Amino acid sequence: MQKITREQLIEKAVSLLADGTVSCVLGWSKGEFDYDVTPALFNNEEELKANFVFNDFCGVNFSKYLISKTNKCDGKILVFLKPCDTYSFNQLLTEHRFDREKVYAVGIPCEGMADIAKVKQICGDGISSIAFDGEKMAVTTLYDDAPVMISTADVLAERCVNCKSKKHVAFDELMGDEGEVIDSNRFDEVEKLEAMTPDERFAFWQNELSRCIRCNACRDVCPACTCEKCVFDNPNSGVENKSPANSFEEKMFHIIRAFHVAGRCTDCGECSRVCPQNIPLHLLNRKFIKDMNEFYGEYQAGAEVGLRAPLVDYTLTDIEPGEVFDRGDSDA
Amino acid sequence: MQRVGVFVCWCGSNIAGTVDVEAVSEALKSEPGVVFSTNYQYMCSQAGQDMIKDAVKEHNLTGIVVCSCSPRMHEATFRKTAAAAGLNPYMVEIANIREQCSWVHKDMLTGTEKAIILGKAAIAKVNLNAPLTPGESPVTKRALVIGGGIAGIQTALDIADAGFPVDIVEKKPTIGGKMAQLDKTFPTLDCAACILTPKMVDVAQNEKIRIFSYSEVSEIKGFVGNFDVTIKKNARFVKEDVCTGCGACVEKCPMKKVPNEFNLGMDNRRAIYIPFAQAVPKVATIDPNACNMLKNGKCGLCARVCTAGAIDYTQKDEYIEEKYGAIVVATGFNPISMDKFDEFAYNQSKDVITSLEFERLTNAAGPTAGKLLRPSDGKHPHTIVFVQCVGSRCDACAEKGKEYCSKICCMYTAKHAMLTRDKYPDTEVYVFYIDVRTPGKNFDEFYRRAVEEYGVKYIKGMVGKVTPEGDVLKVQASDLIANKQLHIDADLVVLAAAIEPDKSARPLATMLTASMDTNDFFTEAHPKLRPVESPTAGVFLSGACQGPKDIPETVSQAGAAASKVIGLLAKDKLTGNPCVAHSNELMCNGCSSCERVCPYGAITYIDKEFRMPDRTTKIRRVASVNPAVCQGCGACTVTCPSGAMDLNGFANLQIMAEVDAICK
Amino acid sequence: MDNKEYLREEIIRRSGVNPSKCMRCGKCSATCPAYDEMEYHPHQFVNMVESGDIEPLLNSESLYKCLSCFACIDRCPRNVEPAKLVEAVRLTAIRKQGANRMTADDVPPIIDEDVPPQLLVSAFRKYTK
Amino acid sequence: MRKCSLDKINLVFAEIAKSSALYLPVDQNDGSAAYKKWEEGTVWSNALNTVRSPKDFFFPQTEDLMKFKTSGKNIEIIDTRSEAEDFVVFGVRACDVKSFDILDRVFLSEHVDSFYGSRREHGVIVSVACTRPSETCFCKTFGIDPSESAGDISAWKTETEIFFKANTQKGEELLNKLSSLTEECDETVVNEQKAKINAVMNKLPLKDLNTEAFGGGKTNEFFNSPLWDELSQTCLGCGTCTFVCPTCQCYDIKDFNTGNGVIRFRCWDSCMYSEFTKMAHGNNRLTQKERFRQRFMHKLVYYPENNDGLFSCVGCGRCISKCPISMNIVKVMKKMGGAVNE
Amino acid sequence: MQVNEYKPLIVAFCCNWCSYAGADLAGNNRLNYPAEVKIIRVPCSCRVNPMFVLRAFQRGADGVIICGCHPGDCHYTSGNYYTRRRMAALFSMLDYLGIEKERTRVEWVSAAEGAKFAATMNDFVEKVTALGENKRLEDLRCKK
Repeated sequence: MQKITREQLIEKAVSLLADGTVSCVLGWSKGEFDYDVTPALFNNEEELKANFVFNDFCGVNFSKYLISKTNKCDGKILVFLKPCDTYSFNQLLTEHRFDREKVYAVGIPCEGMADIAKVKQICGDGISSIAFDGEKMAVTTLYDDAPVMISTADVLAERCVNCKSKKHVAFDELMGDEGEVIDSNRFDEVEKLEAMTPDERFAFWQNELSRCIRCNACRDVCPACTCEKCVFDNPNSGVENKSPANSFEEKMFHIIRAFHVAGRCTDCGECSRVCPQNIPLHLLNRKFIKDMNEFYGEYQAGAEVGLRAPLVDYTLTDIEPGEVFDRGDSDA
Repeated sequence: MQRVGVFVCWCGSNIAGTVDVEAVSEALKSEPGVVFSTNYQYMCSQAGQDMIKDAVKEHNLTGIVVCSCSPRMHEATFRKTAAAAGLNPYMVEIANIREQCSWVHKDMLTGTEKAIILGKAAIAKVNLNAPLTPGESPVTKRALVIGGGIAGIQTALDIADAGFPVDIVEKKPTIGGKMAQLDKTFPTLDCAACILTPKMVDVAQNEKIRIFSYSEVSEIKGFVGNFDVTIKKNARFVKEDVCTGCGACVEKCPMKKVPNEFNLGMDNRRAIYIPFAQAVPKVATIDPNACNMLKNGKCGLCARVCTAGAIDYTQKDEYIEEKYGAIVVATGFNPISMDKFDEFAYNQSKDVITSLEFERLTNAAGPTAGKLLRPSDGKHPHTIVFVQCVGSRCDACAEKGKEYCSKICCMYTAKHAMLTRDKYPDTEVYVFYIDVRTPGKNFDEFYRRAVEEYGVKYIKGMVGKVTPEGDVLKVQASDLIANKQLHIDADLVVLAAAIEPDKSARPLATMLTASMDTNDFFTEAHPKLRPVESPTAGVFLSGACQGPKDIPETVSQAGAAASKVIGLLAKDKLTGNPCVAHSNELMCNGCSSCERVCPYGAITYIDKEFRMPDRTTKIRRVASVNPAVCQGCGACTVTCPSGAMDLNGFANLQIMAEVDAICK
Repeated sequence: MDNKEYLREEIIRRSGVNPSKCMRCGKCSATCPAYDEMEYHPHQFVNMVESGDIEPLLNSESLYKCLSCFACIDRCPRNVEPAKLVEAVRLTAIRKQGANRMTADDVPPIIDEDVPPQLLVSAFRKYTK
Repeated sequence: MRKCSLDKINLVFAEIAKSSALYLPVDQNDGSAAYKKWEEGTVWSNALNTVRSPKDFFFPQTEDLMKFKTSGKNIEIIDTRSEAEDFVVFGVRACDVKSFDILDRVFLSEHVDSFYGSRREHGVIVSVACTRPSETCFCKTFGIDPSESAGDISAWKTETEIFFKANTQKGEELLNKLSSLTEECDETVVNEQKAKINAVMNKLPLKDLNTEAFGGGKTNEFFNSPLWDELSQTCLGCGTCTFVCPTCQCYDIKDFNTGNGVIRFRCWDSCMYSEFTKMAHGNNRLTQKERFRQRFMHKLVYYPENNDGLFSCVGCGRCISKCPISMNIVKVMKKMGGAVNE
Repeated sequence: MQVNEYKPLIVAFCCNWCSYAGADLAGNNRLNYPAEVKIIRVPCSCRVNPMFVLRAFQRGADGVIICGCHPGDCHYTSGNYYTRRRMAALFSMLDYLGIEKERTRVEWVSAAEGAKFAATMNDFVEKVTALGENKRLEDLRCKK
């Protein structure tokens, strides 16, 4: 259950629309069910009252939309940012991807977002309604008469279980109280993999990546993937490819994608959220983050605007490429 | 697809010995794009080159592959050949089948196989080559020297000698820099003024040289050959062109108690002043913080006494814009602050001084007119303790001083000690040292003389504490060789303070996009082979701004920098290397990654209007590379995630084609 | 690892000091107020630890002459921190069975109006494990 | 109609696997199910819905069409076509079965796609009636009866037993192979089962969704509707919906240079991609709105127009559960359909 | 004996100013190294895009080595520092995906180090030969 309510957010949005601070609102719009939330632009109070929602399923990171929407919308655009979204927000500003002047950012607290797949694993398919109630949610299905009570904590999305920060690093206005940066266990999974033998690791990734259908959802949702034209879509790039024709191209795509966002990825977890095949893509990005932290010192992309990412920086005494492996093993 | 001609060289038996050249030229015939393939004893010979030219005409080739020695050897040669045959020189690729094939492999079979593969790679590449024409940019035949110390002066004189106009920008009211404050110079002991002031006069009289004194560089735009520089001329409230430097105003000025920075505050000057007798330009300057007239409109004496009518209280800062072809940085050094070294009681006692202050004390033009007297009571000191390495060679985390050796302290301390003993044989002189470093012509001899002839007491060890007690300084030090703790009652303690780059260097480096090391010394383009050039084309380094230096070294480096500048200004046009990066604006999203890795600051961003698919227009920030500045390393091409950045001559597709051909 | 080598490593580990950074300037000894009391002076301390002659140090009175005023630490241009070495050696010494420099019984006789109690306490702490 | 006890189901699989490859939904570690080749020990998933639809068996994501072998300047052309092996797809939902009709009309009408055709010939589909429809199901909207699936063999699953009914020649043959494991029976249990399912169907949240508003000839009505802007405004332009869709059949033909030859292959394409149907003159759908519109216009208007009113959606609900931003055909139909769906 | 039969394919990216010259020097001094090593000249090691490395493996290379000037000696002052970071990250990732780490390497070879170049190549070829064919990053379509 979120600390901040739908009503509070609508009130805020309405007042900002009213006093002309903003001319439209980027928010969550209710769907067919209680969990399928669609990001949408709201232009007035009516639309907000009718369709705006805020609940445990509002995981969408709006930052990337600002690139296109700031051009669409004349006047400022109001965007609600969860703590993790603010990092993407800053990173995009660092890369001059949208005009800060055209955005009014309201930071909102986040208690962690739920993963509907986890809910379904508990109560099965056929959900007819979900009622939020304190730390629990009451899930009614077509098949049981009584609603199943599920504690929100048990169905938190992976990225929220390992939330890295409840602190807003960018906002014009903050609703609720400010949180802190959390030292999460987000690298445990990576360490587990590092501890495996190369063969085990290979088998693991072979199995995961073989499921990839190259729908590009991970790329298209990623706030770091904002290229005007992706190399994989560009026939002249020499690496264009449209489908995972074989295990090499599966790897090629995911290695290069992870490398291109390395040092720019804020670990917002959208890639893993949207993957229809549930490939743990965050484990690739986190490997890069973990490595860079260990090689070149702690670095959190998006923590401030204008930070210099590890891969566009250097010191005279950096670790040699040959030394990185043994390190990995010894960590194990 | 090109019409490629392949030319396999035997290089006598150098190649033909282990590579079946016949087989190679035969095999490569059937490669896509190849319309002609042959081999010959010496391709680089006149006959060989003619063979190529004829083939180009006969088969109207558009691309040439020469399988021969290393491109580092003859690429240039064959490019000329191509040009002579009317081809673009950059349509030539070399397959290195000598150094990297015939010479390293023993048997014919492997050698031939590999040669064929290398040939295929070269063909695959040349098929994707595009004609390249080096960009040309004009050269503004005027140089800017930033800093008017001995380094700047020497550089300016040398450049002017070659007939090019030079401007010197000096932030002090006069040029001369640190050397002007020195008394004598080691190891020859000739007086600094005697050798420096004539040079200063030369500068003043050289019609090729303009001096902007009391000025700073406020903005630098442009690139090698074409810098646009804005110089801020601070208001000195005296018309330079009118003032005769007679000094009458200085005589009359009632504000007598302004610390004299030229003598490091050991005596006072007036509110209107001329730093020293031989100042260039010899023009008075009003210190706005001291002058009553400027502060509250009362006084105006100087204006009244100035017969030339040079005083102008209304003068404003002036901005001058000028174009330059080359910029020399000569911002020099300063002794570090002693504030962090309480143990030496520098701030408690006037009789604890830095070596530079000592220079002034012994200088005939100094506060004591050259007599060595204690700043506190003007008495003659009988025991003097010199402390070396104050703030030099410190541990990085000590944060008190610098990690590097300041290089000049050993020698000037020896000089001071020697001169003192020479002038005042009755003084006891101790020098506490960690190491004495005297590499350099006649340096060690000089130091030995101080010890042997002049009886200076050199003690291996450091001073730990200086405590002023009455009119003596209790010096507590250790003598490591005797393994004793010494207690000396000294009258004067002289600290050999470490030197650091001038504070103005850092912002300047940013303006120049020139790189600096962690100590704020400018880094050179190559530590061994390009010691006076900065990595940024058209920017050169002179003197201590690049690292601690003594005068002879500074002067020789100044000359070297000048010769580089002359070499640049002598050209009418700069023909760049055409193998430079370029960004595809349609794909660039202006993320700035490339700008951050560019070692030359060759990448800037422009707002460009694009027609969007939905028929609207959108203004986007895109990277643009200045071909005159780009050196073609390719760092940007890999940083660019969208592949919008690519490198002429080494394009992504070309290198991939080579990879493919090799892995076939 | 022989005992000498072991001791050296141990001292370096405990003190967290890297004696090889020492440049032999002797500033530590120059600042040391207890210099004359000492048989081994701070700079020798550093030197001896580096060369591994810990034994003589362990048995030396110097250990207890160091006032821990940390002047040497403050002044050392190389951040070698000699006092930490002295401290480390002292600990090694008094941690030996019955090697306490001072026992509770030794305290009463030296109690004296003019001596501030803190001094006794700190001295007791310093000389006892 | 024949039946067999569920504890004997693995024997059935083994029997089928003897003569031809057998694919069926298997639970994956991530909680979803996917079609896998059956081998001893493989367990048939209870979940009927798979992330990837069974269309892959007839229209795989990538397949080679031909090869060119190059050596020097010579090119040799290699035909990669080969007759498909027999195979059985077991446990296909009614909606997915329906999707094959939709694909057939594309691939098997003039000109016949021999790659697809050969797989259709050699594939036997054992469809299974739904036991636990999901909230995302809306097959009824397209007149599909999940209790009456129309594979070569229709099957019904109860707690204890599974019932088979052959609908085609191919089905007969396969069922005969299983005669030793199955026994003849009447339809009473099956009818009860059907009733159960239909009861659930009437409780589904999307039960009232209907297609009245759509169909051939409605192009002008919808094409310029302002609603498309709103619907498509946050579409990411990824291909998830099209790739999980059992009826999306667009593909691209590309050449892959292997260094010593060229492989001409086809792979799924998505109308959501900016490069989709790019031609010499460039793209003909320049904005995401146009691409978005294309997908739904195709399913709801163009396709029915050319296929006697048959919609190219079967209500399987995959796009509903997989779209990163939860925008889907149901939302489109409700917005566009207006009153009829409110 | 099969191991000896098998000849790996090595792609070496050499920076024009140091390593490529180093390779030339190896030639001048007639220092042998296996013919399996094929050199591609790049202006600076920082020109080597991870895509090139993967491309080489895709097309059938068994090992990829990148050679550049020693840190501090880069002709372009900082290029090889970026190479060092990029490749450290990339190699670590490949290792993380279970690709044999011996297949990739970065070496700093100066123009004066002909001997080092030859030695490096001998050693690298030996290590890769021991590993055998590259199976984990291969693209079967590119096999003959």
